[in-house]
Amino acid sequence: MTRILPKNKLDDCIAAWQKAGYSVLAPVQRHDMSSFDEVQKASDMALDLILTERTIKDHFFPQTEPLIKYKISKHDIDSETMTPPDKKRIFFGVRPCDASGLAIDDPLFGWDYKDDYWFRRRNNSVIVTIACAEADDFCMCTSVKLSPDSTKGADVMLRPLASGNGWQIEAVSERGTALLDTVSPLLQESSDQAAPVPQVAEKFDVEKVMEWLADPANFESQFWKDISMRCIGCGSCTFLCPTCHCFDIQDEGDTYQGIRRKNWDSCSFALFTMHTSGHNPRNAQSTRWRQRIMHKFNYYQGKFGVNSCSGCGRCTRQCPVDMGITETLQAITNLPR
Amino acid sequence: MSESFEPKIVAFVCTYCTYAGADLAGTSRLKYAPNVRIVRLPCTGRISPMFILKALQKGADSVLVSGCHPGDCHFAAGNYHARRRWTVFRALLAFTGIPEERIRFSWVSAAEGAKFADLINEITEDTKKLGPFTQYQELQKVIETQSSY
Amino acid sequence: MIYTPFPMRVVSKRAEAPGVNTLKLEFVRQEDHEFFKANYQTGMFGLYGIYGEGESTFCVASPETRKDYIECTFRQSGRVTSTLANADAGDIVTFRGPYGNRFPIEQFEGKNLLFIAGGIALPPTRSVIWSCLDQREKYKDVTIVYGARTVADLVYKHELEEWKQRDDVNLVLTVDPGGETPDWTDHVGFVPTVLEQAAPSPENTIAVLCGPPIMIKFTLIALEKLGFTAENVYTTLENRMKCGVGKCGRCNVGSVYICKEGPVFTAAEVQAMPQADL
Amino acid sequence: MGIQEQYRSEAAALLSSGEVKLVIGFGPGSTADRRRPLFARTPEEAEKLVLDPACISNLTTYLVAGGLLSDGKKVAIFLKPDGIRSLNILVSECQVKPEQVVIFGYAIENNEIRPLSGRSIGDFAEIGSKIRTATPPPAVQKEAERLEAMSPAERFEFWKEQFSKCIKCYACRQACPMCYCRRCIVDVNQPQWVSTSSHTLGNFEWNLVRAFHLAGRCAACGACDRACPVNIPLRLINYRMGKEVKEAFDYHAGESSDQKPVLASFSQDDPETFIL
Amino acid sequence: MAKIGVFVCHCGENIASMVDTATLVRKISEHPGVEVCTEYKYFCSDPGQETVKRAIRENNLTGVVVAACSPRMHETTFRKACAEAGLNPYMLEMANIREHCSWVHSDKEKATEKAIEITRSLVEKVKRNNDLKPISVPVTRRALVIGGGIAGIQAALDIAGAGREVILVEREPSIGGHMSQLSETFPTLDCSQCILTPRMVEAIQHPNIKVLTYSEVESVDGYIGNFKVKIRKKARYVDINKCTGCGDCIQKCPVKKIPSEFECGLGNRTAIYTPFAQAVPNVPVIDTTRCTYFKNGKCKICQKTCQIENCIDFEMQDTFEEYEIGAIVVATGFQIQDTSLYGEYGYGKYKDVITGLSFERLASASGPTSGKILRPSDGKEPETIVFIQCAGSRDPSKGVKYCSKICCMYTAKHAMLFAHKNHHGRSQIFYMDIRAAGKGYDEFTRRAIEEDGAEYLRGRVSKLYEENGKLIVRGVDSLLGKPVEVAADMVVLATAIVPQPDAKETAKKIGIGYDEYGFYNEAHLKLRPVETATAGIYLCGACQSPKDIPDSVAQASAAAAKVIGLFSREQLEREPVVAGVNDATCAGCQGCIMACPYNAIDVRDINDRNGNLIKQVADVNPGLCQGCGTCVTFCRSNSIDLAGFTEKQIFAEVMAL
Repeated sequence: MTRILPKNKLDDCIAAWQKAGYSVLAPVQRHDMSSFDEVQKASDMALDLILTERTIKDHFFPQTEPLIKYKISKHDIDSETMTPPDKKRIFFGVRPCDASGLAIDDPLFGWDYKDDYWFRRRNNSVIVTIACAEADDFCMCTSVKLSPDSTKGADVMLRPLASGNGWQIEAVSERGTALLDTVSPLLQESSDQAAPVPQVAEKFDVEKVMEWLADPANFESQFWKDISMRCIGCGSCTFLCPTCHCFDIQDEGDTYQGIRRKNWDSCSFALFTMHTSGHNPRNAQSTRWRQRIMHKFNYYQGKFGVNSCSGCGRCTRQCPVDMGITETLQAITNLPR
Repeated sequence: MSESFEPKIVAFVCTYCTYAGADLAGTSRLKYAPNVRIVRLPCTGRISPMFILKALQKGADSVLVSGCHPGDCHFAAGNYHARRRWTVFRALLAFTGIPEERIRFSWVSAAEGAKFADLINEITEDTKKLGPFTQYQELQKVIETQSSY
Repeated sequence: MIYTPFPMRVVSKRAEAPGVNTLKLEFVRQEDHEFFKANYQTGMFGLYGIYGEGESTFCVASPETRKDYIECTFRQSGRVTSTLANADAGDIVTFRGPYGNRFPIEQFEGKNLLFIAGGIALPPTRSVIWSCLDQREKYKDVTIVYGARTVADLVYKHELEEWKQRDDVNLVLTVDPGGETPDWTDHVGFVPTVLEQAAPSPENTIAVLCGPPIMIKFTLIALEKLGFTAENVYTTLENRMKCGVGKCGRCNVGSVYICKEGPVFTAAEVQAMPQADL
Repeated sequence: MGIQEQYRSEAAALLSSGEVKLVIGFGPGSTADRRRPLFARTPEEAEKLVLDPACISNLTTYLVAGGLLSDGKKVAIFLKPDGIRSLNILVSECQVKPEQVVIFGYAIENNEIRPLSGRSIGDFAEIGSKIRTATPPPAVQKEAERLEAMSPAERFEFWKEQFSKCIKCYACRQACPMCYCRRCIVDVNQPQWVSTSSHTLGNFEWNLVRAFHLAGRCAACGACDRACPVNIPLRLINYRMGKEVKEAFDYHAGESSDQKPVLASFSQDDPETFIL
Repeated sequence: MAKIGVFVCHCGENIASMVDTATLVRKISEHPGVEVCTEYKYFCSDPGQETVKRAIRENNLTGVVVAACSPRMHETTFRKACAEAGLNPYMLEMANIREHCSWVHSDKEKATEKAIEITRSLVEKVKRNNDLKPISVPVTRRALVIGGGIAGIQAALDIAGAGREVILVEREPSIGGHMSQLSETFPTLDCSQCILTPRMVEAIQHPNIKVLTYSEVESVDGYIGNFKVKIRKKARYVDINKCTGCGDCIQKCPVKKIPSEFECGLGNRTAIYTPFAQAVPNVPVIDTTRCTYFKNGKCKICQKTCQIENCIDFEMQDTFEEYEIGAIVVATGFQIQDTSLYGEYGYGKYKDVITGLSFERLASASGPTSGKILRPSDGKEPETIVFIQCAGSRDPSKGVKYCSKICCMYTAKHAMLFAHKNHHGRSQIFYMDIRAAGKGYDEFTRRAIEEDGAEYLRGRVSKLYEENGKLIVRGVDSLLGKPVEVAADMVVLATAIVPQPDAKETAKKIGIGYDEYGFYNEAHLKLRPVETATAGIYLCGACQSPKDIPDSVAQASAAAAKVIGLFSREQLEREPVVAGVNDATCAGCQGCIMACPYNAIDVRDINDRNGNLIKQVADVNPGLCQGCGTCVTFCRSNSIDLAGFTEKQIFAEVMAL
């Protein structure tokens, strides 16, 4: 017997959580795009999506975030540090890869200097992961040693029932336990079996890849140029990546006032590393793509003991020129040793 | 909209015709609404669509772009180039829902002080009827809060 | 909060060379000053800013022995530096830092010191130089080799004069061929060449080397010829940075975040980085 | 021999004779229905070229990227009519020298590939002349008409929702053959005309500026629309701009390779009904 | 940061009465970067300017904003003051709080608010102004005069007389213009030819004047001091250097019945012809539309007649000559209005309804009737002539709202000439007003009435028809309030003066402005009447507005004086408001090159050290650039900017509003 959340109790569940002061965010399909957004009822949710086009990263590390509001006057500058709203949030229906992404980024944002913006949001949020019932050609969680039912990054884990009537529900963190307490009357004990976890084929051998990347001799390999030749240098793979975290800080305003903002930036962009002198350490698209792969599968690992990829496959799924991590790592795997 | 709404109108004008026309309105002591702020450019050819967007961002309720009549451009053809740009830009704004009535274009020569005064009065009146351009101004306000869900 | 800077008041501005200025900044708030005093060590950098324009990264050019103020020297190039260059005494700017690691000068104690700098890279070196000169007794011979493209491009001219006068400092000044003026009495030649001519002994010597990449490259060769080991040569790296605290990803080179694990590295550490990305 | 095989062997021949340094075509993609750009430098690589109705990208983007043509050597490229149109514009804007480009032309009709005869841009004058009478894709036209029938406030709301999704990844720009600027206006920070932040206002500015910059220069290939990871219907706005220059100035972008840019030219009789 | 001085001028009461200057000063003083802000009654006065200068020196100001009148008024004044105080003169902006504010508003609070915003926005602009240096351009001391009528001739002679070279271009085969068609001239009644011909001869013989007849300006490029002018010399088919002007060819030409343009169709000419006997140069041209050889490929009688070998050359082509020119005088003259517009006056229907210009030819001793006034229809001497003034002029329905200025005078002259030639003759003149302002003019018209019996009838003619060989002219005498009917033998219409039919095209070619009719625009009607808005191009004669000979000549000398003044310098200083290209970011699309109205932008190669081409970029020639900024707006990557109106400046100005 396991605890289940029946589908028909989901509305009550949302209501209970809202009553407890939470906003509930879930996958929604709005204006021709799927993302996480606030919902009021179960029917607002698009839980059947394999994966939302946008990641939940958006809600922890938003594409643009006000940091400081300033007012310029003649002899003084008034500045006011802005903070994210102190709002409790539940992310319902997060896929394991997205949830893992948050866990992957935690050490980076907490490394020595704590990024308050990230952690305030992290602390306010409860992640309710739903294990995948389906996968598509681009999913590659298993290749990065995760799985369609990984609990990494989750507070509460849901597994869809084979009957389709609900989910097995399980708290996997203290925060999760506390959350379930708020809705315990709505949960039932049941012997319903969970639906089988989809088979996601391993597309590359991450160990082999890491080994190849770690060899300094390969840094200047022709491989990088060949593999990235068709890269057009947009930032869509980085911006839709659940773990990419690069950003820029910009002031925006008029003569009298403005806001200093933290905006997404991308290592794909030529300007990312361009010095004002005009010197650019990474002046070719191949060097930028190399940086992205190296950062994810070598540097990050070395620093934080984890690869900066959760296998969601978005990079390939939406790439305008059908590139992506999978292709590159597959190619590395298949390189003659 | 309230009676006391005083629209903000930003005018981008060429120095040889419309600016001089506005000077003539001044020397002729013609009275017109005080809602307009004039930005002087050498020629309508210098007036970039970006100016209009920034004026809107700064809270303009209407924007006026004005220069020499066709054939009269001090720079021979700046206004012809400008006219093409405006045609295209105007269509673009209209298609994205920025009302055409808020972006006005005119030819005012150095001799048309009265036309300038009338034009400003007319735009002021029309804009009062349209009310503040809240749609666009909201976008500016939202900047502070967006992303903070 | 993490990205909130300290307000700083400009005390004075000094023109160093064409397009290069030094600002002397003092703290507006006591608590910021306390924080700085508790944390600043030579080699660290900060983000200097002006609201409305943004922030720009450069080193703290003043030594850790003088913490009442911050001096920074920068070349005017982008949006922020152009505005900072226009700052005058009394203006408010911002500072975020001090960030990064430091020159381990206590490990330099009892050793000879060789400072080598080129052009606008004297400021980070100068911070170490003064940190050491202010406790002169702890170190043995001090040699400073400094070169610039032209005489006009030499920065801190008044301090160069001061070092020249001191008998406990051996100052070797040079300008690139063609950059000399008629009354120039010091060396003419590129830094690596002049360094080789000066031939400082590697024995018990720490070298601190700062300069543009091309100069570093050839100076390292010269140092190697002179018998210095890469472990005894320190340098600073200056990459584009935005956050200064190891988050924004910009200064990541190889496994290193320059802003957190740098900017001070030994030549050996630098050589271990992927050279193509520097 | 099918068209794919014919082009393959011709491409291989061009490469082995050294006439071209590179062939830009299509190869198999990551899934059965995807095709990806393929760069063949050797006759062997040319054998991997694929040409079928899934080859819809406009590859001219690569001609203006990374100084590909700066060595003066020739490149062969697979182009549909919209690509040829783009190439016309790039030639007229001095970005590509026509003699450096060998074209493998094809059209997709009724889900079949039809070869277009000719190998140099001059051979495709007919493609250009057809632009005048070509009808836009019905879906685009219909959606544009739906929008135009709305009130301005409704239209504004529509675009506000669409633009609010924009994340400023610049996939639209990077995918577009016409966005060849060395420094995009959005990367100009003195002054910062277009804010780099992807809040809705900044997104409005960016998308309006890009649409304006493409007015009279868009070959309607749809690359931006397809590239957009958040599904903003960019094609609509570009279509509307194309319609405007067509109706107001009888200008048809990419009609020939010696057109003057619509916004760098004028006629004294240009319409001005809206000017007071 | 910046140290800006703001000087708020009261302009007496002009500003201070409507703008609360104290509030303005207070608010602006609080603006970041404003070091000094003071007010004063008249900053343009000497003590006012001294205040500005002192403030600049004492505070090391980096920029100045004078909140006062229009920059068109006193920008130069204050720029000079800045320069005198050691500040770059381009670090000044004028905040126009008079013409654009105090004079046009009546709500003091709102006017003050507006003045504050105007001033603030210019403070932000001036913070981003750059030190600019005026551009020096060399002056080519050679003038081009377009049009060889009396105005053009006068201007050419004056400039040549000052020792400068002149190219005088005339599109007709001879110089002389309309004046050569006139019989006598008012108010002195001296013979037009007699006073004109010597000047024509002087012009063609002048060592400094190169007369190009039967030639037209093809294109004008460049700018003041440095124009490049291309001139098309139309094929004359007669070698101007060989022809002796013997006239044998004209005599022998078999095509003799071509209505002469010079004689207003009242006389004939041949296919090879000179327009009139005193033509300068006295070299014929062949009218290829009428010449038998050009029509049928046979004839060449003229060539056979000509005693000089190869003088007549049927293969002759148009040729082009290019000149470097420093200044241009436009004297392209006028035409008379197309009389077919006057159905009610029967022109074209009745042979004896003629224009004033035709009457000149009839009255001219060298004219078709050798100076006898005869009816075109039957060659009889008319007894009664009706003159109709304002035929077209001052008639908006005919598209001419203006007064043609010369008609009153020449009609009086015509009446007098008629009276002198036909002592029984009767002149009846329908007029609206008699406009006779000018030295000796009113006396002249009085003489026509009092001594020569001209009968003036005030009123308009409503109908004109033929009856029993007489032209019946019906009108209303508005002074008597009665209908009038006159049986006339001849009717002379004082047709309106209009611009040349191709005046607008010519203006566009030259690069000057024109009014709604096509008369050329002067830079300022009162203060700069002979200058155009385009530097280095001047106007004289009737191309600017209808004028009589004295006015045309006076204006010609004035234009010449301007040219001579310009040519007194070797270098010219120009406003440094010019565009510049950022090589690093220019994508080389060349759109700016196509957009530039002055062809001031070119392509420049950027090569690497080994001379290999890296890319091509746009390159602005600051000498040619006039600073309109059209290129800046075109440039998608913001790689061109305009000094004085940079993107940064405008951005700051807008963001401060």
